[in-house]
Amino acid sequence: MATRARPHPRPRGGLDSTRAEAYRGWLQQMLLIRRFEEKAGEAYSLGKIGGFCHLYIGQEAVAVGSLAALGPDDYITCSYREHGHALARGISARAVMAELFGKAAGCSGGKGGSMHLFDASIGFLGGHGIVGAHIPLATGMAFAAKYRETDQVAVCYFGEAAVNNGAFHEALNMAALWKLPAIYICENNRYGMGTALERASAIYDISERACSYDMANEVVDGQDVLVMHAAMERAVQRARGQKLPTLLEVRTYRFMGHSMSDPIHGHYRTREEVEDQRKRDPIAVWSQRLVAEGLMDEASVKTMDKRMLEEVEDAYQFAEQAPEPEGDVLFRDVYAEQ
Amino acid sequence: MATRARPHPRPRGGLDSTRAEAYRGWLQQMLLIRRFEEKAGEAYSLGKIGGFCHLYIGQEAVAVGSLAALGPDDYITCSYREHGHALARGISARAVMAELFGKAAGCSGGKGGSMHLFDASIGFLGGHGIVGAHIPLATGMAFAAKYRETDQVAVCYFGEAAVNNGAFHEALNMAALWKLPAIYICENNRYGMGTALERASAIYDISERACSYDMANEVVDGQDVLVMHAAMERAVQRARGQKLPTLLEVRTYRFMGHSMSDPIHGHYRTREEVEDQRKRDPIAVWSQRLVAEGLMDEASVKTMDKRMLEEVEDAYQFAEQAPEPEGDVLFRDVYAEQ
Amino acid sequence: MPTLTYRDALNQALREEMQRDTNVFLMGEEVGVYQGAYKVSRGLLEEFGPMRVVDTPITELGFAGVGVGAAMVGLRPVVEFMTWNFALLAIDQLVNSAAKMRYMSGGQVGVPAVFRGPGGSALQLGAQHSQAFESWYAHIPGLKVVMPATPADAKGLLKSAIRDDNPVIFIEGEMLYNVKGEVPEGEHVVPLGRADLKRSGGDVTIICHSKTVAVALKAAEQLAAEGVEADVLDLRTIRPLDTEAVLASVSRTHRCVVAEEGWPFAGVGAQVVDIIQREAFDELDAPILRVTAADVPMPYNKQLERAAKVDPAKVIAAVNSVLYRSGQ
Amino acid sequence: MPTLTYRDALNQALREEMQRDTNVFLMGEEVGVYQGAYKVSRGLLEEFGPMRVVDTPITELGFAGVGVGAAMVGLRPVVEFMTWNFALLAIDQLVNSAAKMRYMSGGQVGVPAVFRGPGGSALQLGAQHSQAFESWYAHIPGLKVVMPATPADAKGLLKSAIRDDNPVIFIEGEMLYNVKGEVPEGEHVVPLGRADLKRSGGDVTIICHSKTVAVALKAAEQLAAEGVEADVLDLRTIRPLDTEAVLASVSRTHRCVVAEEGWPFAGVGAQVVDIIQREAFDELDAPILRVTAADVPMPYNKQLERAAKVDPAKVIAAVNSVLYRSGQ
Ligand SMILES: Cc1ncc(C[n+]2csc(CCOP(=O)(O)OP(=O)(O)O)c2C)c(N)n1
Ligand SMILES: Cc1ncc(C[n+]2csc(CCOP(=O)(O)OP(=O)(O)O)c2C)c(N)n1
Ligand SMILES: [Mg+2]
Ligand SMILES: [Mg+2]
Repeated sequence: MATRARPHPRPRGGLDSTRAEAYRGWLQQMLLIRRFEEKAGEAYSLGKIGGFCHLYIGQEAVAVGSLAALGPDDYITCSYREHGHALARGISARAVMAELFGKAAGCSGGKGGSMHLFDASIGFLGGHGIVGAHIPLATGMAFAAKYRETDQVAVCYFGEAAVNNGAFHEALNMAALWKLPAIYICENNRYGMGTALERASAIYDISERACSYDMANEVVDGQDVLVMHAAMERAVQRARGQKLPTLLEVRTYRFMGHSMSDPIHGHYRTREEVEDQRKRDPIAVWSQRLVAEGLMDEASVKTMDKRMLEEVEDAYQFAEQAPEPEGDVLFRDVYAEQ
Repeated sequence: MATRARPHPRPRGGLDSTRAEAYRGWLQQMLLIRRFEEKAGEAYSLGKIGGFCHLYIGQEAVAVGSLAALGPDDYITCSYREHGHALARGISARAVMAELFGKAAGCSGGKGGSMHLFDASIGFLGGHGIVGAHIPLATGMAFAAKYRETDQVAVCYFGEAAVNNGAFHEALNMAALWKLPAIYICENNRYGMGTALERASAIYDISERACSYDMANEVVDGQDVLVMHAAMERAVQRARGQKLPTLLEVRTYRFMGHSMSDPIHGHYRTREEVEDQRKRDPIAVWSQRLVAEGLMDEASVKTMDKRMLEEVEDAYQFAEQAPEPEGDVLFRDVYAEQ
Repeated sequence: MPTLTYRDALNQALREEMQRDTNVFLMGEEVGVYQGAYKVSRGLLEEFGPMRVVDTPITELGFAGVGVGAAMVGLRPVVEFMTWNFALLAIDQLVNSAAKMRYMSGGQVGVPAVFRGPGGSALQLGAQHSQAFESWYAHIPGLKVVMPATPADAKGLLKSAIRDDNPVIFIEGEMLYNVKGEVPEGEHVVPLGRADLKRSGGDVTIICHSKTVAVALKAAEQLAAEGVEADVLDLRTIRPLDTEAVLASVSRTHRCVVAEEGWPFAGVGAQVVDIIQREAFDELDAPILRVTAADVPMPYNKQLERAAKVDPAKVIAAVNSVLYRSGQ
Repeated sequence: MPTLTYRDALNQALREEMQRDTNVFLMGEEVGVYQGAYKVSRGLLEEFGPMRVVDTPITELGFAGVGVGAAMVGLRPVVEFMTWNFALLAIDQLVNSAAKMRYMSGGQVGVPAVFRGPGGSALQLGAQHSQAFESWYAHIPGLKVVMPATPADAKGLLKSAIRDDNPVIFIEGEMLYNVKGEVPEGEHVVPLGRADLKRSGGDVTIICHSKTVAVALKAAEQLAAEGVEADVLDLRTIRPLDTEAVLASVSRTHRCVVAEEGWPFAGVGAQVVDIIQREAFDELDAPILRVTAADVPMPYNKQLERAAKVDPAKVIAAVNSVLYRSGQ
């Protein structure tokens, strides 16, 4: 019998003050991502970043809240909208910005670009550009964890439009069948490019797709980092402890256009809708909560934001001054040098 | 909200005697298929049929019961295990047998073979060899019916192993989303080659996959032609009347090996299981019912069987004597002659 | 004659064919409400409605199959792939269903569908978004492969492709959409299978298609300044290939360079070379040289990307080489 | 030296490599309980258990991706496609993930996986089950493509492929599984990228691979009886191609025929022709001819199928032609 989504009760009551440091860290990460993305957008407009550039503004709580629940050995794969995840996982703003600039100091040596950020040393295994294609990849990493009998978990982030693709379906069936420690995080930001969820999927609740695989699943409020984190902790526990996969449908929203070449609201959504959604800015939600609960004050939030702005500015300067790849680099990395 | 499978109540009480002619016709078709398949197996062993040859023995009630509910303009697509469907749809035994022999008089001109039977004049649109690939094709035919505003229905037959494939998932989502008059008939014979259903699918009840698309669905006893027919009539009604798709999970069993080169029970199932399943031979089930209800007697069943044997023998002789394709036929039909 | 962009020429062809034949419809990702990822379908949803301009989920395999199925029963789908990179997911339907249906059915069931979208690389889109698959599709009997280089050809060839009764792989140049040129109004139909001599020289033949046509023309211009006159032959259709036009030019020039956007191994140019050396062996005064993308996945970095791509300088170098001439 | 079938040679290679390295595992449809659709994996489930011999659902795209993902984190998967025809469904993972991962990640993440299974056509399997895709895979930088023709090469090349740190496309001959030959025991490793002169002649070079090697040898035998001595060069690895061996033989013979199982347009042979005419233009005394499958989807009918396939008579005819010799 398939398990149906039961929304988990929202954590009530006060915050756990022993975790104050972590809570502040989440805000800091979200601010870093926000400021980074704003700067990336600016650099793109100046022609310093090329190709496709998909900003994560509005969705910060998803990457931050979920990645905070992982350990250092876990594996992460993302779609092309992964600047936020890369930063939250701990790739430096310098290395990410340099990659967007195509520089040798970039986290993929300037060969990957915005859509293909990698840092294998911390299990950050891409940035992938084909919608849905990394879902089997993550499943393979979960398979490897099981194969080696480690307690690693493989996490995969993708958009709600990817769940219609066959790759999603084939991968989730195998993960459930083989009981793999995988966590599938569907960032439901309501649109795949210009197509609203309900114009592409026959059902509205993505989490119900888990029924086809008898997989544990939850609908999660992705604008509240605490809620995101709590759901992720349950999923991690299920993966590490019970060796079982989970599908999390995370409801969030993209505040910007699909990519830098897409207007904020095109024909496909209204300005009102975007403005309405912006009222639940995940950064505002969380900073207000921290202030309300006395874990930060307005001034310290401002200071933190300023530090993040500086960190991003530093990354920008670094990226700008970093050297281009040199020599025969065009022909390297095609094959292993054996 | 997704619709869950609710097994439809089995038709109770006596048969509808006004349909006696049709009932006898179903038995005749099942006998034709059975005798045809036996002969095809024999011809294969003699080297008169080459390539892959997948027999339909044990599943006859599915094709016969369901196809009887269709009209002349409807579209049908099948997997490679489609001799039975071709015969039940009305391609002559001669044309099918000649195709298996690779002769010019075959229903695909000898170019298709066992896996690629076609007769476009009666909407029989293949025999397809790639597991799952014809599910989108049938969906396209249903789309065409909707596009042209006809009341045609597109029916697609596939095995239970195909439902794990992405093509199934992508197609059913579109059919439900666009409200297409399609009927997806999953012939669940419990094995895909040597892999039992439960070793390939994370859930046991295939019909539940329909939840992901909020699609109407039923579990059907495929060994009882009457039950099959009744379920199909409901699905046809839903497609023609409401322009809505249906997923039918039909529980059946393959009495022979996967193909002619596969033993009847290999490593993957026991002789006992096969023998047990043979006890619900769909032909015995139906002929006994007809006899019990007085619509036929033992003798007329025997006579009917004998006629079918003769028809198959005639087809065999025809196929054997039919000429090989001639001339430049190798190079024709690659492109349209414009 | 009106001047149009390549994009608008395609749009015009689609509109006119959809007006002409109600069996023609367009489907793909973002073709409707969004007006096309590259705006090729601008205005079509408004004119023809959602049944004829169909936005699909991101399911290349599925909707390509839907297109093939619809074509099998007589509709004439134009299936847009947002780019040909994503069509890798659909390639089973293109090769195993579309290309083989007529043959497998003994001639009964054709697939009059066009599969179209941008191919090749644009600017800094990285390895997964910068690929040229024309040699793959041209390898497959049952498919036709068409690649217009100019707005006029874009219109005329797309019209022919839509009217063709076979599955046509129609690969547009992602970098050509903004290119402008004169485009005849109304019934302008360019037959499939005919190459076009875009420039007539006599000293050397440069064979090219799609984006490399402009590259070859630029190279030819520069060469002309140096006194070398090149034939620039635009293949336009890769399959069926216009062997006659290729041989005619090479028999005149005796020297040949083949340029293409794709990778070298078994590319379109390899086949062109095979044909020429086989059919015009004694005509050749020098080995044929090919100019292709570097044999690497496309890097994101701008300078590396530039180095990986075909450009006029590389074409000129190859021409100089086949002329046993040291360039300037 | 023991005599083994090609099938058992592959089985031996798999077994030995799985014994040697616990990171090596096999996955695919029917590889376990069923012992392999073509019995290549016979006995492996029993020896290595279900975690290392993994039966998959019919989800080529999905399980190829699982293989790539597992390889990205250091396992060494051997992914079996029941046949390469079905791998069309997985080709996005092979091209966009496996081949590009190392490059896109700036060298950080390799994909040491082998994708293997039978390619080409067997007997009367029809259009969808009778295809040779080696030229497609060889087109892609980042992949290696290996195609053994004999049991000894099957073992030695598979071992090398498994030990290679790159994604290797390993295409077996569906009709070769029962072929017998001597196979060295234990550590028998044939390096990738080296062609093998299977017969040494001097009058003409016949270049071939996989199933066409036996065809070429048969042709060579018959030609020898007529006084024509042929070099039969088995490419063994299609990518990287052993250009040196090709040029060495052609420089000796000055005449060349290339045989392959696939279709003509932009096949492997086209690339071989391109290389030879470019690198050994002056060595050639005649145009190179190619022998390929007929340029049609494979028909089911036995006689038509035979007519569509490469056979010794066609190779001999081509040899006669490059020798400007009228055959008997
Ligand atoms: C297979 C494939 N088809 C199409 C595209 C083009 N494309 C890139 S992103 C995108 C929309 C994806 O939407 P979603 O999965 O919801 O993620 P989001 O962008 O909202 O984060 C599309 C259609 C692609 N990259 N890959
Ligand atoms: C994509 C693809 N993968 C593998 C195969 C090989 N194959 C042919 S039939 C089959 C089993 C299919 O089982 P099922 O769908 O249950 O149908 P049944 O044979 O039981 O009627 C397999 C694996 C194929 N034809 N296509
Ligand atoms: Mg989205
Ligand atoms: Mg089955």
